[in-house]
Amino acid sequence: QILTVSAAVSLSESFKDLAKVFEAQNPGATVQLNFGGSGALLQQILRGAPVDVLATADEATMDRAQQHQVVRAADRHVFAQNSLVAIVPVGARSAVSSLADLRTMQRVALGNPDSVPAGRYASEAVARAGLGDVLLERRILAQNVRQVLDYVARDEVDLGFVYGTDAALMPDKVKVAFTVALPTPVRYPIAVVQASPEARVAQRFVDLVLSPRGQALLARHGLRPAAPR
Amino acid sequence: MWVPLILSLKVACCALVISGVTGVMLGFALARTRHWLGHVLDSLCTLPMVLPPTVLGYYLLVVFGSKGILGQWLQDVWGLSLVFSWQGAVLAAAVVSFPLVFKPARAAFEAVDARLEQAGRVLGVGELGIALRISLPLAWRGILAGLVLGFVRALGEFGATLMLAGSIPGKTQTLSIAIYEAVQAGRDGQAHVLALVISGVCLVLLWFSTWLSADHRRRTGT
Amino acid sequence: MWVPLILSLKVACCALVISGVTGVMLGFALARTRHWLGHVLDSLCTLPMVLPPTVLGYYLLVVFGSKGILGQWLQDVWGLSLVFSWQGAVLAAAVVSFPLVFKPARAAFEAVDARLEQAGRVLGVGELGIALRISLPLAWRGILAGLVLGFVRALGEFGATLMLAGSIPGKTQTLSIAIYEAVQAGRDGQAHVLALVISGVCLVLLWFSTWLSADHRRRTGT
Amino acid sequence: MWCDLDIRKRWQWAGRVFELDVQWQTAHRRVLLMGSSGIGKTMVLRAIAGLLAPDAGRIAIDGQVYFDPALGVNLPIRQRKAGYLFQDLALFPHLSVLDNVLFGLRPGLWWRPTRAHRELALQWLDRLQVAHLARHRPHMLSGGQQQRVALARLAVLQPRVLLLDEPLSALDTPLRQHLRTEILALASGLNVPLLMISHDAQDEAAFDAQVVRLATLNGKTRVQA
Amino acid sequence: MWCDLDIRKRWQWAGRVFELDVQWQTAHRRVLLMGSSGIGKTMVLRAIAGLLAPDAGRIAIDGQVYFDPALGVNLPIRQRKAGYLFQDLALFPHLSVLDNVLFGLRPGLWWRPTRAHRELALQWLDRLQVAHLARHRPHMLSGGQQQRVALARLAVLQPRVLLLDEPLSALDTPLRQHLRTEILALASGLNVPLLMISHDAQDEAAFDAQVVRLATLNGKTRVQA
Ligand SMILES: Nc1ncnc2c1ncn2[C@@H]1O[C@H](COP(=O)(O)OP(=O)(O)OP(=O)(O)O)[C@@H](O)[C@H]1O
Ligand SMILES: Nc1ncnc2c1ncn2[C@@H]1O[C@H](COP(=O)(O)OP(=O)(O)OP(=O)(O)O)[C@@H](O)[C@H]1O
Ligand code: MOO
Ligand SMILES: [Mg+2]
Ligand SMILES: [Mg+2]
Repeated sequence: QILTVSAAVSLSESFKDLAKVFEAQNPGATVQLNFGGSGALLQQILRGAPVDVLATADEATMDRAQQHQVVRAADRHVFAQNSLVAIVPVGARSAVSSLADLRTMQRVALGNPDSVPAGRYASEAVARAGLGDVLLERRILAQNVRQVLDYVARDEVDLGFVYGTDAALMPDKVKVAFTVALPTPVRYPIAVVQASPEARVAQRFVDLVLSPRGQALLARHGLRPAAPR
Repeated sequence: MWVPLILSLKVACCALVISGVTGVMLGFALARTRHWLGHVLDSLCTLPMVLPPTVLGYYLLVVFGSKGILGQWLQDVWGLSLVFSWQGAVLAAAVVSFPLVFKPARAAFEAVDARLEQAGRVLGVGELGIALRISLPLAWRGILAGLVLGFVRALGEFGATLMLAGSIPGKTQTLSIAIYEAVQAGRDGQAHVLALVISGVCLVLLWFSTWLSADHRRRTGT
Repeated sequence: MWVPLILSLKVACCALVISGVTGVMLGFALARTRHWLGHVLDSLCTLPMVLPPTVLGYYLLVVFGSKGILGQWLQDVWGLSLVFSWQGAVLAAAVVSFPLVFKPARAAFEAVDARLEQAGRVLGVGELGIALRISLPLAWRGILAGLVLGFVRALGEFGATLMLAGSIPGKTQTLSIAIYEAVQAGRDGQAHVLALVISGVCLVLLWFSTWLSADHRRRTGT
Repeated sequence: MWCDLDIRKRWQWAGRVFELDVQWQTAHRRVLLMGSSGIGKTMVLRAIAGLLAPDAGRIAIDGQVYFDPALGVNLPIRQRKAGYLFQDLALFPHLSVLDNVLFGLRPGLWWRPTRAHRELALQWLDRLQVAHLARHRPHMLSGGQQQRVALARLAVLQPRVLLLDEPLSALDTPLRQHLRTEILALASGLNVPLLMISHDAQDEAAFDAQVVRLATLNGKTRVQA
Repeated sequence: MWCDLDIRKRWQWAGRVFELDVQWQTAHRRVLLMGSSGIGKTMVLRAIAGLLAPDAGRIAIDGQVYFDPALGVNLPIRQRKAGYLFQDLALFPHLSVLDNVLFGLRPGLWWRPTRAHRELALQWLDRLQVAHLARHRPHMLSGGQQQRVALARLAVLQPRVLLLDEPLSALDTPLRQHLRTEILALASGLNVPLLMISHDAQDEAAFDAQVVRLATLNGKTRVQA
């Protein structure tokens, strides 16, 4: 059987490993991975793409999938967590240790809250700290986390908000100033697509991701394991 | 690295065949009409270029997805599913490269000396013969320029492709998409290597095309 | 809606001026050389097209960012910062549209009857005069096709722009970026409206250009 | 009565009116069309060949109606089989001299010229003394050489009528003599009528031709009585 | 001795060799260049005008050296101020007849023609009987009309020498007579030498010209003794 798994781009490395393990465990099954922006993945499914498993980088997209009856609430599982961190260029002089230090910054990069989950978390956190206005005049909106990372790494902005996993990609160019406290942790949901003709096999893949073996694999790529079910 | 490269070349070649044949034919047809419908069609054909490729990809998905009008028809009649298939990538690349072939081809056909076409008719040759044996070789230079642009564009296309065909390694993940993903995933070294590979391949093809054009020039003395 | 539209038009027009002037000039120069360096330059100029715009944007950032070689120079000498400014959007759009202007222009210049240029020289007119008063008007059709493609591409460009200029509403958020963001955010209704707006504007401009070309044809009878 | 012409056509441009109103019928197989420059001689030939649609009138050649609005007839150019020599020659710049001559012999698309076609073409090029240029492109030829190639391009096609627009103008006197005999041989060999534009009074005697002279009458170009 | 020519040039293509080896000097101000078609007459004019670089030799007109490798001289085309009439005319298709004639009067880029320039151009168009076509484009003109426009385009420029490649070939006899006098008037008015290619024996007497005849000797094109 061929199993099609749509996963967010940020998961590409870890899911490639997971697919190999799955194929080894299930002889005869082939995993076909499809990567893209979480929003694009949902659009594809809505327009009839034959997808069996959907893994997104945020819960909002999965919520929308649920609204459109692409997935059932019961099939949703959080399989990984991430942290939100503020990063600065390695050579930055001024010490930054909390959101309050945003006032001393000139340019702050974050993902567009409308479409990038990391950006949404960041702007919510800033708003909760009562610094919404401060951010408004300094912010540079990026289309994805990677763009934020590049801006910081190239010293074009003074500070950026990214996931912990992203910050780990460029340890020689950016350093983590502080971790942003979030009321709910950043969670990565996965679900079997309702219309999947291979629901049983698909479920086995989800099970693998949630299994200790799968979680260990994810951890190797910097994702923290999900809180136990 | 070889798999995406070969896939890219396959997709770009197929797309070029489609947009090349249709673009040159439409360019020829519209160069010969002064009907206002010609203007409208011309503008409509160029329109896909103005949309961000991702958005174009979204509309392609709407139309050619298995829930879309044309998508359903293709599925029913030809058993062809464009979503998540390399044929989808070809469609996306063809739509994107079409105006690049069509516009210069039309301009080149319009610049052909009408007297020579008339001379061909006087010699008893039919319209198809005139088109293929006079207009086409005389418009060759402009058409080649368009084909080169179209091919390079098709090779580099990823926004619309990603939306319609997805990014399935070994199946629809073209080199451009692989570069994009490598950048996204922070694998910069890999991204640079892939960018160098595609640039290199492209340079060879471009160099070949300019050589072709120069050689043609040398032979006709024009 | 009006702010991004006007910004888009401003950026596209500036980009077109840059890529139009340089593209036509280089097309003219390379049409006249047979040196192998001409081939190389030609290929290099077309190369940006093959890279995914986002990746191109990344490389532009490397070169023109405040830490980049050219970026630093621009900053020091002209006090110009391209990152996060509309000038950066212009640069991105110009780089992307350049090959679309250059290639057809070169082909059109090569197709100009060399005898007529010789006739101009015999009449005592200098090289610049020949270029502007003979070659340019005779190559007009192909050049116009390239300019149209370049303009539409500049209007639709968003990948490289987004990277270099960012997406600052009212400052660097062009219409294409706005459409892209609307689609990303799932605001489909808004995306459709914006796509319609840009398509409409584009159609008007395209229609104007085909009319210009047809009118020119009518007047010269070619 | 091979030639039954009634061509009416009116142009108006930039305040200038040009009007063609030419009627003539003749049974003489060789006709010389004369008249001052710009009077409309080329126009008449173009109308017969089908490159110009008259506003009204009638064109019949050798009994075949080419153009007659009353009958609703307007034969497409390529069905007229007119051996029309363009005043400005219109050789195909992208083809060699030989391929120019072979062009009309290959009405099909992919049909390759046979050895017989090649020989016919080379034979005509030889008769017109340009066989040594067969592999050259038109731009490498002198004016008179181009003129002869254009003539060869028609000669091989067995046209129904020869319409020659100043075919001898760029030739020196001995060559002109030679070509006259070749043209005569072609016309009588194919047994087709010949209508030729010329400014050379010697052509009249050489071709034993009837002369039709165009002139301006009441602002219109007409056949001089 | 206005004309001191020594032109050597060799082409080889597709197994055919063409070699030009022309030397002549003359003080006669009007020279008629004759010879059979394809002999190299146009080539000689092109070499003088600078459109063709000889392999070796020397070209001097009216004391001005145009080409002399020994002196390292090869005057650029536009500095030769040669009034060269192309055999195939080479009118600018995108310009009206009037603008064609004004073309060389505007050596600058943006400099607009003055009223005097316009009048000069129209006057020459009138003398050549094509003034009524001033606003037409070349493609709307008959062959003879185009020829006269091309002549007017040179006439207004006050060239140093007139190099006319069959300027009368497409004209009827009365008009040819008229143009002969106009060309003579132009040459003597500017007091410049005239070198003209012609196939018409009558030109010799009409222009009171010296005839230089080209012929093939030992496979090379040379001046006939
Ligand atoms: N497209 C056009 N629009 C307006 N007038 C035209 C057009 N084409 C030709 N004419 C005019 O028609 C007239 C007849 O032209 P034609 O070529 O038949 O002359 P001709 O008798 O062949 O002269 P020549 O001996 O000089 O070749 C000319 O005066 C020309 O100006
Ligand atoms: N580019 C070229 N390559 C090879 N041969 C050429 C080239 N251009 C011209 N020739 C040859 O040079 C010879 C001289 O040509 P030219 O035009 O001077 O003849 P001409 O004396 O003016 O004849 P005509 O009276 O027919 O105009 C011709 O035989 C021609 O084939
Ligand atoms: O695909 Mo993402 O990780 O939502 O930018
Ligand atoms: Mg004529
Ligand atoms: Mg000649």
